Amino acid sequence: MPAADTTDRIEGPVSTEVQTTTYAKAIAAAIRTAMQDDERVFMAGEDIGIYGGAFGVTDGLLEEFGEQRIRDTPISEDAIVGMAVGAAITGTRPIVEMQFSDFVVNAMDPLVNQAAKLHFMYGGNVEVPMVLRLPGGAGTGAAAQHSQSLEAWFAHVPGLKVVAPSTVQDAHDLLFAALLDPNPVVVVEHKLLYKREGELVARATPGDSPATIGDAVVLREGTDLTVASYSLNTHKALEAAEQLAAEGTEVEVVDLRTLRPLDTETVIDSVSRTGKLLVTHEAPAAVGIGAEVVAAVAGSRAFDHLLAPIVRVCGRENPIPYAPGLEEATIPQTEDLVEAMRALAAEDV
Amino acid sequence: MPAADTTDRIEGPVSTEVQTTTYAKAIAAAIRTAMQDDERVFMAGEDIGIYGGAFGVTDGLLEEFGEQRIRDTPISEDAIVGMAVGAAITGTRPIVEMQFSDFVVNAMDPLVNQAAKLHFMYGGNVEVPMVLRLPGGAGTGAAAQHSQSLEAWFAHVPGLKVVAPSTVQDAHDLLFAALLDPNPVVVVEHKLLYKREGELVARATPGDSPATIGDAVVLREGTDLTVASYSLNTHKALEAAEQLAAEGTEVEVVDLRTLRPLDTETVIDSVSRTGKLLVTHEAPAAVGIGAEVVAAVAGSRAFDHLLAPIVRVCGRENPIPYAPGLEEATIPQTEDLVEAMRALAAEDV
Amino acid sequence: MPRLDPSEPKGAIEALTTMWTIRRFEEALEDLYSRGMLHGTNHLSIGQEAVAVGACGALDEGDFITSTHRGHGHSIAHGADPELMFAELLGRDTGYCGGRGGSMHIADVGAGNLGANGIVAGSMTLSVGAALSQHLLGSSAVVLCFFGDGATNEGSFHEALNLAAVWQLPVVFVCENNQYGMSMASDLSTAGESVAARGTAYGLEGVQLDGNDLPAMFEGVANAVAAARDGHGPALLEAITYRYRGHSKSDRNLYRTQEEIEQWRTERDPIARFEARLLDEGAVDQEAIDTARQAARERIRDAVKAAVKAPEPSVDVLEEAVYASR
Amino acid sequence: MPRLDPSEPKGAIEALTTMWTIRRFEEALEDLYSRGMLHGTNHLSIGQEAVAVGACGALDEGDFITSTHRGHGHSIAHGADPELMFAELLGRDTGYCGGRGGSMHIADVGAGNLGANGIVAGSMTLSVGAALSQHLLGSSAVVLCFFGDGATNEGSFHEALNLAAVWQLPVVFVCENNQYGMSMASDLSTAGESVAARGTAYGLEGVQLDGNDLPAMFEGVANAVAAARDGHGPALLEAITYRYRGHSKSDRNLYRTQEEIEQWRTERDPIARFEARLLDEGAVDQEAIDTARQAARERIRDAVKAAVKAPEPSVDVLEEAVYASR
Ligand SMILES: Cc1ncc(C[n+]2csc(CCOP(=O)(O)OP(=O)(O)O)c2C)c(N)n1
Ligand SMILES: Cc1ncc(C[n+]2csc(CCOP(=O)(O)OP(=O)(O)O)c2C)c(N)n1
Ligand SMILES: [Mg+2]
Ligand SMILES: [Mg+2]
Repeated sequence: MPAADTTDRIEGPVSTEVQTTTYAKAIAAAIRTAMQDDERVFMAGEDIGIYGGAFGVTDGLLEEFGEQRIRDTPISEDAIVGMAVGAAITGTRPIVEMQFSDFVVNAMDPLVNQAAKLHFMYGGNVEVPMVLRLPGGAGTGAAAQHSQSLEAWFAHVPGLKVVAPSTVQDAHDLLFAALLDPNPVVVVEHKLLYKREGELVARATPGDSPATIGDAVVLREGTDLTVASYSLNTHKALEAAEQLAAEGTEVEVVDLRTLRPLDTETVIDSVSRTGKLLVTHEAPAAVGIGAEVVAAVAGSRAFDHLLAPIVRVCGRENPIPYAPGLEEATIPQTEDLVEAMRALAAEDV
Repeated sequence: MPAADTTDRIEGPVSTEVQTTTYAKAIAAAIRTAMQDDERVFMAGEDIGIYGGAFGVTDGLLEEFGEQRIRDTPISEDAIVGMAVGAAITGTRPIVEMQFSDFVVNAMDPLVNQAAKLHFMYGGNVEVPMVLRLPGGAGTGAAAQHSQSLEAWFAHVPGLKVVAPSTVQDAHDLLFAALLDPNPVVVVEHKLLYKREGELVARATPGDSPATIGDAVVLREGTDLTVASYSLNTHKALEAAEQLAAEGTEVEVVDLRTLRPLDTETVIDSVSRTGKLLVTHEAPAAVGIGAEVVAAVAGSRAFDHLLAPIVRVCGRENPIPYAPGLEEATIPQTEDLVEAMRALAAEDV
Repeated sequence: MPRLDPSEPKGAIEALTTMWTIRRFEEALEDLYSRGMLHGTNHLSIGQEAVAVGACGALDEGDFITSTHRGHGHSIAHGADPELMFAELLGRDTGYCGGRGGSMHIADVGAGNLGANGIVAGSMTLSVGAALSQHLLGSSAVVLCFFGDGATNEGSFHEALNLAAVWQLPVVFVCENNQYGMSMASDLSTAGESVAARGTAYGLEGVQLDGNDLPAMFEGVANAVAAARDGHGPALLEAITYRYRGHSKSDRNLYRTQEEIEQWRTERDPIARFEARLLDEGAVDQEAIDTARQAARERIRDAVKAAVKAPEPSVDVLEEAVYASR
Repeated sequence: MPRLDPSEPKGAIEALTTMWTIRRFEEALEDLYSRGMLHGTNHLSIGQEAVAVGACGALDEGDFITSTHRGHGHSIAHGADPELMFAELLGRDTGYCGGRGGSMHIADVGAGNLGANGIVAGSMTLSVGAALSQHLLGSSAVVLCFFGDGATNEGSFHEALNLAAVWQLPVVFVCENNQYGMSMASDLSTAGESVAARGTAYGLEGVQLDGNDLPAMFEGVANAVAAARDGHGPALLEAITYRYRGHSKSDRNLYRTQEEIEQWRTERDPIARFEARLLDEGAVDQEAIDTARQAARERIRDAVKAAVKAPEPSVDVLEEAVYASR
């Protein structure tokens, strides 16, 4: 096996030494390793071949695995996802890249009525091991139809699992976890994370990934208040927490990582200690993931420890606008979090 | 104008005397009155003509208004809703009947990426006055692909309005409100409500409807705890409240009626008085409407009045099963509400 | 090699027996329904038996089918056990789906039946994926995809046929054109000359077959299956047939005349035609035909007897039923 | 009556000026982008100008168009003001959408431009509804629906064409076949002989047009528009053309050769061809052509100048911008 190299692309399998790379490359490395490890794994999506994917994630995979396993598709989201369901129930392991998460609107039947329900409806006589990658989120000036964060829909559907990694390592490890899972897993990827750098221990085989679907993690410990988030906003929360630390307020940051099933225990534990909760994500607040986190806490043993109303700092209730100023105002910025944390910390008890 | 009659079908416009009729006929009467009142109103959907609609709601409309305005469509949900959007922005007022709410998965692009966003994306230079009726819900043995309650998805989308009437009168009045609204309105109708009888004052013209989108209503006053619900579950909540009254517990029942924009004030007021909240709906709890109601209260001034953890009694986290026993166990029954209310009322303060 | 050969007596009797089994199965459902023993929705294919039996007979062991909301015939023709189907429709623990699916979701993936589907055209894109995985896994299995005339107006029909065609996958698309999509006459809802004519859009030469003529169905599908197996890609077949019963129980049949129904029943019934033909050709005698009918009747009677005795599923199964675990 | 008549000098010069205006508009966008003044995504139609100008010229006042993500040309050809388009692309308050929409959502509904659309094939079903409402309102307006070759593999294409055909609505579907859907060559992604051939599925006789030949585009669309207006239903036209620039800024053009691009540019450029033809025919002289070019250049220069001075939208607008109110 080739050892880890320092070239532009990570070749998998690789040694287990720590290296610095991007979120996109960590995903690519996981796909590569999984495809080398298991003949049944293949990819399908729009422009994932020679083009390398709209965000460059699959760059180089076509040359390495050929067009049988890296399949460029027509612009037919319904057929792409439906095809993946049919392939998954008959012995292969499809990974689908939806070019922008917004286009999944064209594939809701195969995802929700088929993939999510077949195992249950068929009395357990079938498994649907497929992975659907959804690049979403705002911040690129792509406007309302190319910037949505739709994860709340999928987290509402029994039969689906939803992960939303924020770190380079989790993007790598959770993709393996998704691939090894016998159920359909939606992977929420924020476009602005792709170029973000971080440390990665690239796994030699999917089985080496320690990640488990359904486990949140405390990325920063604190005693004054708890912040729960996922994907890009986890980083904004960490930045804001850093600023508050300078002011003497210790914020505990919980990275949810999985949105269905949601690891409410980790949040409840934290809030039981801090007594205050702030939830943040880019999607609009109304009936979003944050609402579920709040409801889980408000209905739990943590209720008795709550010292202040629970705060949500989420996207504005409007479509994502094109103009930079309007787009920025629509999604929660680190500064908004700093202010909200300050206010919550100041709530006298 | 023909006066109100006592025949099987309600002819609109009708006198304003109170009559007893079904939820389905109250909707039909509203459609009829609206079509007589405004030439621009038309209907489109699968089998809404000679067949009268899968649930009989449009029975008789074809004979009265002809096939130009009561349009049977091919089985093409994407085109039906997309067509409605195109018609709405060019001068007409489409009412679309989705045969089963579950099939809206095939029309998420025109609904979410087009109808919900055009007014905003086009800088306010267009209006999208369309109504989308969604017969949903379980209880008929139609299994997982014909029994879903998907309203949480739509309530998460800025640009859409969502109503979910529980009473015969509201089904009639809110349809008028939806038709007079210059925005796309999704009407959530539970199949089991169609045959349900209630009192109706049929409006002579749409403008006579007093209903406003965005207003919840307290259907039963109580001092011990607040129950918030909508659509079919409002009736289960009222039945359960009746039983608890016999035990000396006074339950206040709030019928949300509109799910977007949600009338959180009415719930917050009630909870501020009762100190306890239970939310119930048929859809799964995770990231459902109930989560938003809880989050709105937990983040409000009502927080200081909360005496116990907030309870959700919702559908189980599994697809709707076919077998009667399994289906019944999946959706909240009146008995489940009675028990949950009892437990919540008993929480010592 | 097709598993059935209706051109020789043994195969002919087998096909006849299966057609009778399907018809008796659905008549038994009507009976159970009228006796209040059957809840929920179901869709009967009485009158369309030759499509299912002819098409599935043209498959080989290891091939797959995807089916529709009107799928009882497809399942039986593909080898399903009527007892387990009744059990499913009766919501019993022993049913194909443990009572979780009902009529619209009967499946036996292990046996190559990828399932009925409650979504019109919902299984069409799945069939393409099943064919792709067989191709990737080096199997020579073919996928037979059933769908109705109404389904041809769904975007899924279009995307599935295009994808199967550009990837040259072994999917044989069989449209059961029973003239109506619920209450919509096919020619009112479907532009163009015919469903078969839509093949042009995908470079496929669509073929129309007499769906009420068993040998014709068998031969047409057998040819398409052979070509698909030999790597010549997908096929689009249109079987002309007719539904005798209403779309479902709520159907008042206002969109068609009794005469029309009667004409198809009396002049084009697939079972009667096949029996007459066999006698004409002297392939089999009346006694053999009576035995076949009798066998079907008894099989169904016994199946119902056994199914109604089966236990109902326990609510405890729900907790673990949503997600597969390794 | 078409609003343009390229067969006489005045109309020809008008068409030429509009083609130049579109090209200069998009070249100006490239310039703004390289100077870091333009953010977000946009898709250039340089090389496809004759499709937009020929097709929109065949419309009458009061007719509608629906457009795509590559819609600058459609908007300008339908009469949009470049200054307001620049303002929109620069995210200014004075833009067509007040800066909320950007390149992919430029619309002017009042003027009959129902909008660009960021969703491939997303405006196709809308065009059917616009045609239906005109029919119901007793108007004789026609809807011109632009879409790309890649869009023909979306289910929406299929459902829209079928619905327009069964309802016989006045929609003229114009496919801009520029050979690629992003990186996918049309013949790799699209089964069947051609996009035009897909008309058969809907009983439409699809027609191929040379999309780089302005008079041919104009005539082909004018005929379809006249027929649609006379109640003969929808039409499917396929304009063969070519995109010179990458799909969008991130495009490395790895899926095609420089030779291919160069060949289209040098041998089939729609503007150069039209100018040469006009001179050949002696319809206009070189001076008139130079004046046209000059006019376009100046119009664009002035438009940019004005647009960059426009104010940015205030965040306060967001609150009230989501829902229309009465
Ligand atoms: C996506 C979707 N739309 C609508 C329906 C409701 N529905 C069930 S069967 C049916 C008619 C289907 O017609 P066809 O495809 O011809 O099959 P047939 O019933 O004639 O066998 C309809 C409209 C559905 N189940 N799924
Ligand atoms: C539903 C949907 N799928 C995918 C995309 C991403 N996308 C934008 S343009 C494009 C290519 C479209 O090709 P074509 O229709 O030929 O138009 P062209 O770009 O060539 O003008 C793709 C894949 C999208 N915007 N919408
Ligand atoms: Mg049919
Ligand atoms: Mg193209």
